[in-house]
Amino acid sequence: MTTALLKQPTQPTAVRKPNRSFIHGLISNKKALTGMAVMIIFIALALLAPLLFPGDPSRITAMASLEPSAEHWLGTTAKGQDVLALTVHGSRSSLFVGLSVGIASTFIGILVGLASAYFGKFIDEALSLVTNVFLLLPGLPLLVILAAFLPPGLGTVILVLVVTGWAGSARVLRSQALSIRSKDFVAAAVVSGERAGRIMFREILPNMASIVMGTLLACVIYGIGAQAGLEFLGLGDVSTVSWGNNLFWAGNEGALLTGSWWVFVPSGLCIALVAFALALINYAVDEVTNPRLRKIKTPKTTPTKAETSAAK
Amino acid sequence: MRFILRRLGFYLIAFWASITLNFLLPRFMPGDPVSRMFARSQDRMQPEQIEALRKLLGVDDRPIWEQYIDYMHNVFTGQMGVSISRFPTPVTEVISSQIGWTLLLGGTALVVAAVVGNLLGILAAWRRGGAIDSALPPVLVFIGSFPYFWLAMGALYLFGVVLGWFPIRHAFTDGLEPAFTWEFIGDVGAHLVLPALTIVLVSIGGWMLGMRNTMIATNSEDYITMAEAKGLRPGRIMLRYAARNAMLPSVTSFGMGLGFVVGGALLTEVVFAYPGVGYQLLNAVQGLDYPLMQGLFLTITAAVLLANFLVDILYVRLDPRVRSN
Amino acid sequence: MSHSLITPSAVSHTGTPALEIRGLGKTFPLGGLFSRDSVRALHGIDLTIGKGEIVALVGESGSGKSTLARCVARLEKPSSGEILIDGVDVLKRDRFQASRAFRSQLQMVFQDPFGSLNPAHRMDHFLRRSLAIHGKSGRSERETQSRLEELMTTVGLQADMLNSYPHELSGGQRQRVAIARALAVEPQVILADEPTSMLDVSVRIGVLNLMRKLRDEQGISMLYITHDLASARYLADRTAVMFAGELVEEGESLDLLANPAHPYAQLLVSAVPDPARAGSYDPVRRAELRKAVMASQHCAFHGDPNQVCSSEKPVRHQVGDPDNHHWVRCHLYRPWAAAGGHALASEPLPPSHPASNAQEEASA
Amino acid sequence: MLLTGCTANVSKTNASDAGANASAFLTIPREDMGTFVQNFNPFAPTVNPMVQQSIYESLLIFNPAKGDTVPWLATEWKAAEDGKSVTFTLRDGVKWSDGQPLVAEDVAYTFELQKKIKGGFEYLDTVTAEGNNVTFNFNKPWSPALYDIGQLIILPKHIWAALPDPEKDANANPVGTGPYTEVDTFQAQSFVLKKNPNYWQPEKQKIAGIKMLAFAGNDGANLAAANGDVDWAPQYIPNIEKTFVSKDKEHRQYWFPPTGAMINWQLNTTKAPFNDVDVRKALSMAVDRDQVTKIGMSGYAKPADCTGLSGNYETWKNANVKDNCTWTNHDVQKANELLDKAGYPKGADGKRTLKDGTPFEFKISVGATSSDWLSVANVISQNLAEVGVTAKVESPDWAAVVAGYETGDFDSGIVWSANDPSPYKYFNTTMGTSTVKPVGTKTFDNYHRFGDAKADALLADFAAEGDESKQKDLANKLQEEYNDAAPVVPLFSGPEWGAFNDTRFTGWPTAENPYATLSVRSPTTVLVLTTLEPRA
Amino acid sequence: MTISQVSFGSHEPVLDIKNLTVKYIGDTRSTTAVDRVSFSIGTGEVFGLAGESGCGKSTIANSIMRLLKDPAKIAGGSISFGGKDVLAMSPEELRRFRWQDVAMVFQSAMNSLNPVLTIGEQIVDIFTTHAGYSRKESMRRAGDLLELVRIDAARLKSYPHQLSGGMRQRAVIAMAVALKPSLLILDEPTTALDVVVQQEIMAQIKELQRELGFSVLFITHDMSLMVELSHRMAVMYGGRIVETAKAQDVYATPRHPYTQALMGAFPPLTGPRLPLTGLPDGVKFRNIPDLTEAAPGHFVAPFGADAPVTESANLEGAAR
Ligand SMILES: Nc1ncnc2c1ncn2[C@@H]1O[C@H](COP(=O)(O)OP(=O)(O)OP(=O)(O)O)[C@@H](O)[C@H]1O
Ligand SMILES: Nc1ncnc2c1ncn2[C@@H]1O[C@H](COP(=O)(O)OP(=O)(O)OP(=O)(O)O)[C@@H](O)[C@H]1O
Ligand SMILES: [Mg+2]
Ligand SMILES: [Mg+2]
Repeated sequence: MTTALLKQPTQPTAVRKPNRSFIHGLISNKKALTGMAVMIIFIALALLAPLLFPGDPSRITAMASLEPSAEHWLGTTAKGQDVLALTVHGSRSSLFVGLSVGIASTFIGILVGLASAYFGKFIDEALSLVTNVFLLLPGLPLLVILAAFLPPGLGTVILVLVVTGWAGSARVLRSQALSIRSKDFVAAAVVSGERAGRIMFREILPNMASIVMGTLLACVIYGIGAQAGLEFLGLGDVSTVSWGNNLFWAGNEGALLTGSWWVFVPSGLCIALVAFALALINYAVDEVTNPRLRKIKTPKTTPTKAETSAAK
Repeated sequence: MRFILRRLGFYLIAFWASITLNFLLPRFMPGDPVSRMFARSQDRMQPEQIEALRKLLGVDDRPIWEQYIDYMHNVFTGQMGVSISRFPTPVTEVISSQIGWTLLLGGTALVVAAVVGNLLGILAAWRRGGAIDSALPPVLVFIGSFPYFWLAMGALYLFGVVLGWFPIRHAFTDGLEPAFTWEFIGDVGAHLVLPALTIVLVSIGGWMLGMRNTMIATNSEDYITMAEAKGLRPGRIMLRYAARNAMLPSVTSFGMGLGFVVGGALLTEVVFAYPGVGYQLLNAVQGLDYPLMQGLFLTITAAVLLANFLVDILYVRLDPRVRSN
Repeated sequence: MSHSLITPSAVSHTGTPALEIRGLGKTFPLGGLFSRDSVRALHGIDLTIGKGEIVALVGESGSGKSTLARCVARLEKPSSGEILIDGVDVLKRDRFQASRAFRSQLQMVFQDPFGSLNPAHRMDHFLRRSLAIHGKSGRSERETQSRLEELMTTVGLQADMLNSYPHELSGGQRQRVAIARALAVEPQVILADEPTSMLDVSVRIGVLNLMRKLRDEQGISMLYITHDLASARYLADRTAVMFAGELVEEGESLDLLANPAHPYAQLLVSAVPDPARAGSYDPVRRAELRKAVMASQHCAFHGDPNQVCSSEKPVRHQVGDPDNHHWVRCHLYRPWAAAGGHALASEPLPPSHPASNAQEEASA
Repeated sequence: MLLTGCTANVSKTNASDAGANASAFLTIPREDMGTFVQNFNPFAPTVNPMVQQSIYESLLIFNPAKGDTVPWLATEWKAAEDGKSVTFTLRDGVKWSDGQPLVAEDVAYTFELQKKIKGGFEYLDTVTAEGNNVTFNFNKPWSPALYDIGQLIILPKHIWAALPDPEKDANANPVGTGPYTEVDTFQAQSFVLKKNPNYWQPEKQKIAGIKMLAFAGNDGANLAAANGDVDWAPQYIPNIEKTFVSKDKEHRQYWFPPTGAMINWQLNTTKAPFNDVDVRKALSMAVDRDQVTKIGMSGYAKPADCTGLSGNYETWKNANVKDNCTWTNHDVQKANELLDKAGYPKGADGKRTLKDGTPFEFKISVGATSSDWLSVANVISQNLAEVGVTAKVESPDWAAVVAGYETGDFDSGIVWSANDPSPYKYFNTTMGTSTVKPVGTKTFDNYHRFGDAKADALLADFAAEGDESKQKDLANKLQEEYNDAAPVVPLFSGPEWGAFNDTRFTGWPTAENPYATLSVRSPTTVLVLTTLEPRA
Repeated sequence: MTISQVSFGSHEPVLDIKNLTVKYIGDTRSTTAVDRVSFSIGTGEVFGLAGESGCGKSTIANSIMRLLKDPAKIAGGSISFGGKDVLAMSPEELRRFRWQDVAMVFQSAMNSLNPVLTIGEQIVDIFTTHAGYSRKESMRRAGDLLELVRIDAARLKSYPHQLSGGMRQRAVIAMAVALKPSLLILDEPTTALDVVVQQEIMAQIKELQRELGFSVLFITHDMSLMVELSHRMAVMYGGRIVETAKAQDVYATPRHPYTQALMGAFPPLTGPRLPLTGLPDGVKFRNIPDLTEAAPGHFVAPFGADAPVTESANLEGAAR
């Protein structure tokens, strides 16, 4: 046998854009798939709600407090509204608020994080101070106060949630941006004469894709949960149909006291399912970007146990 | 020491920012406390009475900056004024009779969730792919996805009403005199179980996964390999080497977590009729009871900031690296 | 490549130097906004690089080599001093931010080829941007493309690699792209901060050879920063030795490494592993040198009529043949090692230690 | 589990355990106070429970359930011929809980203090105490004064006069004439009031004391009621048959006499088209009050009739008007006809337009926290859609809603109305010109800003008339006027919620024995407290 | 095949590795990081292992102490230490074997100290676990150890970050010799250090080795350093050993083109400047055959440009 001395252009083994492999990783991740499937179902329901249940879902259509039946799959409320219609329509506002809050907070987070990390010094000190102050302010009490202060409506809910929610994402994104900022390729871009904006958005941002996504998902979860909390306290816009409001009304009508679990359960479960689905995707993102976190196959019991790895 | 001073400076600024925010917010709200009260009092008052009430409650018409200076002065001298909705009880009295319960509930829940969650995280990461690692996280994340109040209501009805295992309201049996007796403490404990449990359930998943992930990252640090190479006993490596380092981020989250737990406790208190400040805050907001609202927000913020400061000090104790910095 | 002796390029020391650094200083603030503590990373650096000259900067870790490069590249703001390119003080010219004109005159190659290429972009992007920013791209796409391909060939890479991402290339290939990127703007000076230290041993020499080729063929001046004295000797015309933020010795490379004058330079040279003089380590000599570095009692150049030795004011003594432009800083003068100082300071002086005794105790 | 013992210890005791009942406290939840503070000051804007019911007492008690008046601290009273004064004779032997006797000066001082701190009583000139009698002199003939004065709780002068700032005193250990005055085991979550040792009718203090529990909302209070942990449940309980009564049919009852205030749907009559009486009537006819009460009020309220008077005024009602109501009955067809006729045509899309061609659209404002009224507004909005009118329910915070009401910047809204023993105030605030303020100027009672000259004259006569039968005549005429003008759209009589569990205590008021209502916040509450007795 | 050992010290090998193969099992494909590697180290011998980054040096070191973590799997071969089969040890045996018999200074020794424990505590851990000394006694010994590497015993109370890189490195070396192991593995112990410090540390190791007589497995990619220090060395490429001989022989006459490239990467400090060539970019050796003896005690893997290229067999091997 002889050694082959080869002079050849390195043939890239995987001609894949890193981002694409990230997406590929997500698609082949079971958690992500489950999460995305659930989300797709909910988004489809939200979009199709006006077709599935035309008209005003809070219309009184039947006898009050009917148990689930063929006609009303999830029964009716104490007022005689169809719970299924309320739940399906509720997804619209809840998802809308969640997504808006998520996108807006993440966006602010990106701006603050990138500016902090890129410009550093005074700008960073000032921005992180503001961020940390917002982070430390007890969220819900502030929410309660803010919600009471602004006129009701989805806009208010979104605004309030963004005001209290952006800081978390800014902090995460800042620390990530900071670590990328200190990478040589940013310095290299500066040396080659790139302008600040371009460096922030073209050089730093693309390398934060997964963390941006993680933050976005976390913010969406926060948005949905906090909206529900606010509305449950009656601080949302009571005239809209959303999961939080459904629960508010369920509480008001003593759904649990009367044993009408079907009024109480669906909206809560929906919130949990959506949050769970998003959390699953989020963990999948973590796993894809950090392979160490992946589930490990329990090693097969091979005869030479010693072979596997260092014994703990 | 420098680190601590720096943090202290930060907390002072944070405190100033939050009390200013707290001052400004209610003053931009529409309506005033009297008309708000009036709205809820079934139209029994005469216009003159309303005016009298306005005077009585000292609804302030001075320019905002004058009020601000006054307010700052009051905050630093500990005068938070008189509650409007609970007139003429001083705000400090209203708060002091209740904040303890909120702290007890929030604190217990936070400590239990953090301790148990972190322990589970440590075990899960240490036995990758084991039972704890594969079964618990999805379950806890799912439970954690429910809103606080929903879980609280569910638990209240299931364990309190249907099964009757736990008391369903208040912090202790009505009529008991608070005292440092075992009976009273046991009673308080029994009343604490359900509300705290619901908060713990919602938040424990986050702790566990956070710890698990840092622990996994820590496990691949060189000093862990080194510890293994040194032939140390596995338990010692897990606790003294891996967990000891992995818990550092958790310590920071712990301080941050307090803010969230106060929020979670607020919702939970409403459900369990727990006599904390949660419902009081809601009431104050709805009654435009500025002094009370400000007092509560201030107290909560101060508590959170103080807790964070203590956590920072703890952090310095735990991480020698920041000490010399 | 012929197996002839490599001769340093004939550098004219007369014309305007490509890069001249005068009295450059840099202090880093320590702690937060309100803290007045600082580290002095650089102090009074004077360094000149002629056109088409390669100057090596060597020194221990933390001596401020990278800081110097970053200050000159204006990634950090120098605290004092002047940077002249082609005789123009660029710090005065563009006071707040480096101008593109400056960027097109001076480029930098970073130590870590894994970190200096953004993993999100293809090779094509790096070169294209460099061309575009400095108006060097062709009038047509064709022209640009051919310019890109030319660049790739210059640094010894195939043109088809333009379409690959950084992670698909080996370290050496990446570093070549980084060099091509610097070349794209046709700079006058390239600062190379340890360009080979992260590369696999087997390809290091290739990159050094490439740098030499660029100097020879395109007349680019370079500042080659390294802690590897052997490679400095191999590549650079002149070598400057840095210690605790100051230059202590400078001279023609071969001459300096053969006859280091400053105790620190001597220490450095003696520490380089070289199988040819295996077993050269002499603890006693080492201890003396260390002591000399840390606390010299006398200067070897005492009595220099032109430069009177002084422990306060740094003075330069000429060493050997004036053609070698070899000078050394007075030994009495010791740089002000701030904030933790340098590695040497924290190492204990090796005493003539009876190591065996301790061992016996330990095993007892 | 061992813990069970803590949950509901006392109240779940066996019904036959008479001894335990005798020493048990009457347990009452308070659903809108998450916590208590030890503040028994009656001038506080939010007064602690039972302050005005069991600690302090008034001169007389009007019982709306029966329509009669019970002499209390006063044994009798007499209005002067000219209607410009009234004299109360105090009961003998009444003592404050600290043992001091109740004297006429206490009454006089109470009114002085009340006027000073809270204002009101602007018709009151002087109060003179003379032996056992207290005479109230007015600056004009003013018949509504009797109940105004008679139902005000009386404070001990010897205590209050000594305070520098009476309105700012927490009054932590109140001294009153009521049956249960002694504050005990005060906690944020509960407190107990024990027997007044010097009560003037000790034979009626049959229960050991009252225990109030704090709840942060109906839910908790309802749960306590359903669980049998409380004896009296005065809060709103949804689906009460199922959630409360069915758990123990033998002992649990509820009674919702419609004696609360009339709940009106007020239309801003300064705005078109609400300045058109036909529109008001048509809109009123479009409202299905049965549905409103059933869905909005869980069927606990009684739909209004066109007298506008709530069940509180059953004896005042003009039978003629009441029996011939038109515009308060649900009649979509008539409503449509009326609107067509009035000039608000239906377009092709089934939606009506105003006279200026704009769509017939407006808002119904309700405070966000009043979920029951929100439901009411939602039902109304649905009802109106059937007559081609679009009503949008708006639910900002109450303060914002009320701010709009006060300045006249609103379309329509749902509001309480005055609920006095006499209907004077109700009509005065719905139709009296004197209460109308121009838009932009704040008003606190006639939000809808409707004034009627004819009603003004009747109201003036009424105020000056001391004789009840003559007052009734005037009231009849006022009702006719109301029926014609439809100043507001009356929806339903607010019910006085009330439910009880007689496992431990008996003697509750019921529809058969309406000696009081089941409210715990009304003047009649003390009647219940002095009637209940432990189950033997 | 086995290589007849030319040991420097005693002829009794301390460590004997035969045909060791280690794979990293990936999601999609597996990498053979170490491919049929055999060598042995005699008592008191310093054995150098050189090679480019990623050729499997650390993997071998970790295999010896069985420290490989999860995706890694020892797929074949044997490791015997003083006659004991390392791969067959029970966890408890393994625990005792570690550090008492073989100790290791890690590639990134700077990071191999627990940042939140003092140096003293970390040394004491070794004594209390393996030797069963009391804490006080352990602490005393820890102080002695530090002095052995010329660090003031007062530094026992220091945390790692309070020491300079060189001191940390010394502390780790001190820990490594604490139990007087028979074999010390040094995995690039000085890469992150300054040349001056590096040299002093290497000298110190040499001194310790002379005194304590342990064998050393010395891993580096710095050929100059390796030649200076080792008695015998092996050059690795892509998971295989391509050349092994006495260090001076490799220095004087490198035979394999890769070894030559490695030697060429370190220009001399003396003599004229001669142009050197490294390994051109993109050049890869594949299907490296087993070693043959080119000169006495000098084994080289055969190579030749004329040989047919077979792509299939070991394509995955050491692909990076
Ligand atoms: N951003 C900074 N803030 C504070 N101090 C700094 C900063 N950057 C560098 N220093 C300090 O300046 C000194 C010089 O560092 P520099 O990185 O220039 O050294 P170097 O010679 O390049 O070292 P190496 O060979 O390790 O790359 C060091 O003491 C370092 O701690
Ligand atoms: N955890 C891992 N998962 C997959 N592959 C790995 C892992 N660790 C190492 N490898 C692969 O194993 C091969 C050998 O790695 P090893 O760390 O032994 O190299 P090395 O010779 O020590 O390199 P260096 O000089 O950089 O330390 C490399 O090709 C590397 O890619
Ligand atoms: Mg550097
Ligand atoms: Mg290695």
